[in-house]
Amino acid sequence: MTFLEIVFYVFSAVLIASSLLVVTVRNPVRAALFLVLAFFSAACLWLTLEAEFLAITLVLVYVGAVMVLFLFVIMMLDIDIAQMRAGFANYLPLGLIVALVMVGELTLVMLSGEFGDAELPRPVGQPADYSNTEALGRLVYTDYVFAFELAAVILLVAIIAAISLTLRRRPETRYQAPEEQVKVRKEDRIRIVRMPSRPGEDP
Amino acid sequence: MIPLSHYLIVGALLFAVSVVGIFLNRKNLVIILMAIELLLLAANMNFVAFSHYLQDLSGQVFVFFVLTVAAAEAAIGLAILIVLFRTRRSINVQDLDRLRG
Amino acid sequence: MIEALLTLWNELPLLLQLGFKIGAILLPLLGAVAYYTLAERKVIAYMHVRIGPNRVGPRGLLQPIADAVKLMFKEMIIPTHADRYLFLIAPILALAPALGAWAVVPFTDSLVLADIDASLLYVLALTSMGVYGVVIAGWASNSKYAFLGAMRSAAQIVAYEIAMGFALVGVLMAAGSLNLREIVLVQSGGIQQWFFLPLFPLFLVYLISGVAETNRSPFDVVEGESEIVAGFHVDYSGMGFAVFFLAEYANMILISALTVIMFLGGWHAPFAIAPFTWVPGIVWFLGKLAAVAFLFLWFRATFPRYRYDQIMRLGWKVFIPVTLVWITVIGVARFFTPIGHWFG
Amino acid sequence: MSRELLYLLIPLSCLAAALLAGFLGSRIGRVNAHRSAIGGVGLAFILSCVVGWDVFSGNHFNGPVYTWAVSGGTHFEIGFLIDPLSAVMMVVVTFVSLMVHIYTIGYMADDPGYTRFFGYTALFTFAMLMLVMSNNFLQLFFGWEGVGLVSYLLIGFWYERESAIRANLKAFLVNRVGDFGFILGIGAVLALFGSLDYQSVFDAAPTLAGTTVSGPFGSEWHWMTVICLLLFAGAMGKSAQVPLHVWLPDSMEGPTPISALIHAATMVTAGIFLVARMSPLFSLSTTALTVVLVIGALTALLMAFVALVQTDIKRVVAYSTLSQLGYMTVALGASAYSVAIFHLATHAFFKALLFLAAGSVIIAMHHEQDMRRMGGLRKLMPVTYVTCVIGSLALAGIPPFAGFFSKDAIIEAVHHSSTPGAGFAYVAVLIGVVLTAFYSFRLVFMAFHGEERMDAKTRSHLHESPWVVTVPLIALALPSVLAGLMLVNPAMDGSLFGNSVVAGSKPEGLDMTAVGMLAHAPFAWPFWLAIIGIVAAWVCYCLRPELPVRAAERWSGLYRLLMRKYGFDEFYQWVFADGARGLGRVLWEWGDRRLIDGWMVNGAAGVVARTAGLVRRIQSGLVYHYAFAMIIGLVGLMSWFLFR
Repeated sequence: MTFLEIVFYVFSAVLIASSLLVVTVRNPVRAALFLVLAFFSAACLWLTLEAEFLAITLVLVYVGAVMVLFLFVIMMLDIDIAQMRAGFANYLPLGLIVALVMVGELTLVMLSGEFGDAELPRPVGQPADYSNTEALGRLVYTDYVFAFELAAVILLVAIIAAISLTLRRRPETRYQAPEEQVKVRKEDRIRIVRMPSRPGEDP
Repeated sequence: MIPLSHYLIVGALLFAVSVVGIFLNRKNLVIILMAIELLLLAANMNFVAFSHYLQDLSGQVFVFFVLTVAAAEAAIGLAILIVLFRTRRSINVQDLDRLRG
Repeated sequence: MIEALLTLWNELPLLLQLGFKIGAILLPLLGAVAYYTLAERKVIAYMHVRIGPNRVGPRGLLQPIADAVKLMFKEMIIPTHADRYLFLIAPILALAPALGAWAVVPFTDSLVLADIDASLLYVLALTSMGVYGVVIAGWASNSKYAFLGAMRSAAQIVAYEIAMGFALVGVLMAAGSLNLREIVLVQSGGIQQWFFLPLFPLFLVYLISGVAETNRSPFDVVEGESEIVAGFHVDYSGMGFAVFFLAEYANMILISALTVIMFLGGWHAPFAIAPFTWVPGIVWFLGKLAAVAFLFLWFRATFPRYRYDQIMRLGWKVFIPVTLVWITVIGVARFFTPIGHWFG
Repeated sequence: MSRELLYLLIPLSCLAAALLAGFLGSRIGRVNAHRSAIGGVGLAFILSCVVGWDVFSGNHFNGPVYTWAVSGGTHFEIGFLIDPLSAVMMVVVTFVSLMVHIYTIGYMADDPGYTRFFGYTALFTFAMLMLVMSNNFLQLFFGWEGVGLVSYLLIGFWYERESAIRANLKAFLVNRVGDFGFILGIGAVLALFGSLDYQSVFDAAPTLAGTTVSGPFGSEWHWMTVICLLLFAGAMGKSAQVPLHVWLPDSMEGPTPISALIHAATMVTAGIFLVARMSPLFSLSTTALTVVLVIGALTALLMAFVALVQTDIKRVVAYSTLSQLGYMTVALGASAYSVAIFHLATHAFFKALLFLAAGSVIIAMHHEQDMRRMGGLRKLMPVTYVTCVIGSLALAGIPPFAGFFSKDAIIEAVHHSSTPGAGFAYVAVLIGVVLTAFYSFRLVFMAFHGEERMDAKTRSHLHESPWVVTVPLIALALPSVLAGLMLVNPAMDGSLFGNSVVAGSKPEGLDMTAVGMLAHAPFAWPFWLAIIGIVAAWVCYCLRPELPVRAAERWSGLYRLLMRKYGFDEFYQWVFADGARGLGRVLWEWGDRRLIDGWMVNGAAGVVARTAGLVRRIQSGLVYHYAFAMIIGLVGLMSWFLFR
């Protein structure tokens, strides 16, 4: 058993276990944390497939941003956990049957002899100066440049959508207006009044 | 060495788990969203595995786009969730029946 | 003698070798963290025109050790309704990324634990994970103050991480590499080649974002002693508190190191001429690191705390546009190479 | 002045008068309204006389004056066929119309619908003129429906009265039956001849006489028979022949001038005119002529019997009108078209006269129409009495009044006719003579002789009608006396109508002269039959007034039958009204509510609703159900790919 195989089986086990926990634990915060673990394990598995850029991106984007967002939302919302779990067991047998059938069939396909070592051997390692990031970048900015720009647009739309969905204008909230504060001049604030100190005297 | 089928089986297991998760957690919208993320991860797993074994980077490019879209989806999904919670004080899927006939 | 040692080294199992390497980085780092705390107290004390700790050991030099011993033997209280498991794991989650990122930090041209290809991304990924410790700690404590701190932290880190990431994008565009060692190598040739000059706005953004990321003053609303009485770690005591403490300072040192690597020429001497080049690179690196780390302390002693909405405003409405604009500038400069001599 | 313009001016002057009086009546006032109406109709009368003189000078006219539309080679035109037939009709129509207009001034003096009435009558005159002057079927139909429209409007003139509205509705519905046949006949004409023009139809008729059309149950019908029967159906409706006669007695709900003008003199004779005009077609179908003859004989006989028992003065005249229309129809059936028109003309005068006289009595009696409350009016209303007696004598067929010549000619024509059924018709018309004389003088004796049966209040107001009433009476009495003498010779020798009517198998022995007829009269059945009728009436209503009562008691069954007018109304009510209502209810209950609403509309909706009710169980609206369905589908698809 090589180092790579150990890594693969360990992280696969962690991945499956944590994904199982994601869908079964009672507490959504824990579910989110197990999802983080799942993503992390998946990233490690991808490293064994020489997809470094994607692996790190997965951690960066999902673990670093998306899951933080998830956690933030889950924690902010006052979720009734007990109510959320009601009826879980009712669907468990049916869900298990479907899942088993699906996994069985998929495994059947995967072990059918089309994806074995003999038919599709694992390619030998890349040369030392090979950069996965650079290769991917070349592909993205040449062949897939339109798709890439499209993805950028989708993200932009998502940003706008998310902001406009959650934006709440609160008229009662008072904000500072720093630019107004900076622009202010003494004439706006102070009025110098000249008046005689005693009646009849010229100011 | 690890054959491709093992990666694919990991992906299949992940897929099955997330699918079951969607309809086991039939009330909690957040968990459903997470299960969807897992679903996409399972698909991505297959993409990356095939990409490596077939020595074709296009699979990874595809994963790249999937990640993009999934991130966007998560952001909008959570935004909707928040709006939902603000209006209904609940994220129970069964409460989302305003459009039901 | 040296050859014998090398032979012995090569005979050791791989994991043991790795363990030695990790230890060689971690132990000095922990020591540095410990004395960084002392330095902070001393520096701020002098800035406040007082003396600071001076009782434990000569001139108070043993103070961090005394603190560590005290915290180690202090009881760690777990609140009744806290999420016990997460409560315990949170400090570790906070410390681990801060330490793990050091694996790719190049101290010199050759002194680097793992010279991986996308080390910049790796650093970015790990630093982005630091928030989990804070968030989980705040949530697991099952306390309102802690939770408020956690929420603030999450929002703040998400906000500033984007600006920070964009700043690093500028760096990697200028360097043309994701490898930290290569980024430093590109900056060789004197202070005029260091990236803080052409990328000055990004440098500022990165530095300030780094302060915000580490929840240091003046962005320390996460702790905010005067409002939420220490924020996320209000319920921690003993070792838990100690680990958070460690994580915070380790993060500060990490940010300082990364700033040095990406903007201040890493191990390079400021002037590539004789007297300066005699000094070993590691000395330059540590010297610059210490200077940046000093800035953190200086900030704390100088600036009043930002209000929360001001922090958000700065992160979203100032830093992100600034970085975007500068990335565009760099892109244009890279495209018309002859215009900027920095981007040969 | 060109002839077309002259001809156009005749109906258009009436139309202009109608529009003026009808639409602007309230603006121009009552006096101006009747002035304009009488002016328009008077002008039409004068011009009609001019045209009549012109026609009898030998100047016939046939041609279009305006093409309305051309569709697929068929011309729809406004055109005039001016020949002796139409000229006679024009003169008669305009003359009677004019008299009625003048009479109306007095009769309707205090009616709020005064100007509206003049509008209607002038419009009627216009439509009637269009009808008689037409040279094609379309214009004929226009006039036909136009006079029908005015008839309905005028029957329901007092629209606040429910009985008027019901009579109006009845007239409308019964006429629809006839008009339906009529327009089918026009359609058949168009189908067979491809033209609506009289002349081209008549020209083509002999060559197409043999063509047949397959009817239901494999029967073969001659086209001519079909066309003639259909057209005669229209004539039956308009001329109130049995069994479509029921509307005419009820139409007496309208004002009396209208009864005189429309429901006695002009409109109801449109059917007679139609058959006479279509004589080239009718002469080609013996079957049709037989039907015409039998229907006419039945009408003449049955309606005369009903007239015996009526007590309403107007209804007596109305049933006499029906009976006389039957006479005319009998003449048509006997192919004595010119005789029919002759009787039409004379009848128009004396029947209008009788109606107006009855109206005069009614005015005097303050709208009391029951003859049992009259009596002894002779001295109080001498002019009305004299004119009424003249009209009755003419009606009864006493020489030398107008009715004698025309009725005698009809009896002779039937006597000599070879149309099948002529024997029955001959007997019927002979009995009709007795009955006619009896009911005519029953009216005279009951109203004008004997003791005064009205109450004192009415009695105190009784006086002769004003001149606007009496002048038309006198004006109509003159032709009632003289028209027969003047027209009998040309009508009999065929010179009156020339070739405008065809005497198919012209009965022999009709080449009589006025002198000959007068000389022959005392030796013929009809004269003595009429005398018997008058004497019987005198006996029953002057000498022995209790006799009719006893007769009624003696033959109470017959009396009730007559009082109920043979039960036609009840029959129609039962068969058509109740039947239609029953059919409607069945269709409504079963067809509409059960079949269409229940099965088709609600059933379809119900099927959809039930299906939707089943399907909506699937549509739970819950995301995880859909997700589950998707997954099941995915597993199924996967299994299919895997294990197929």
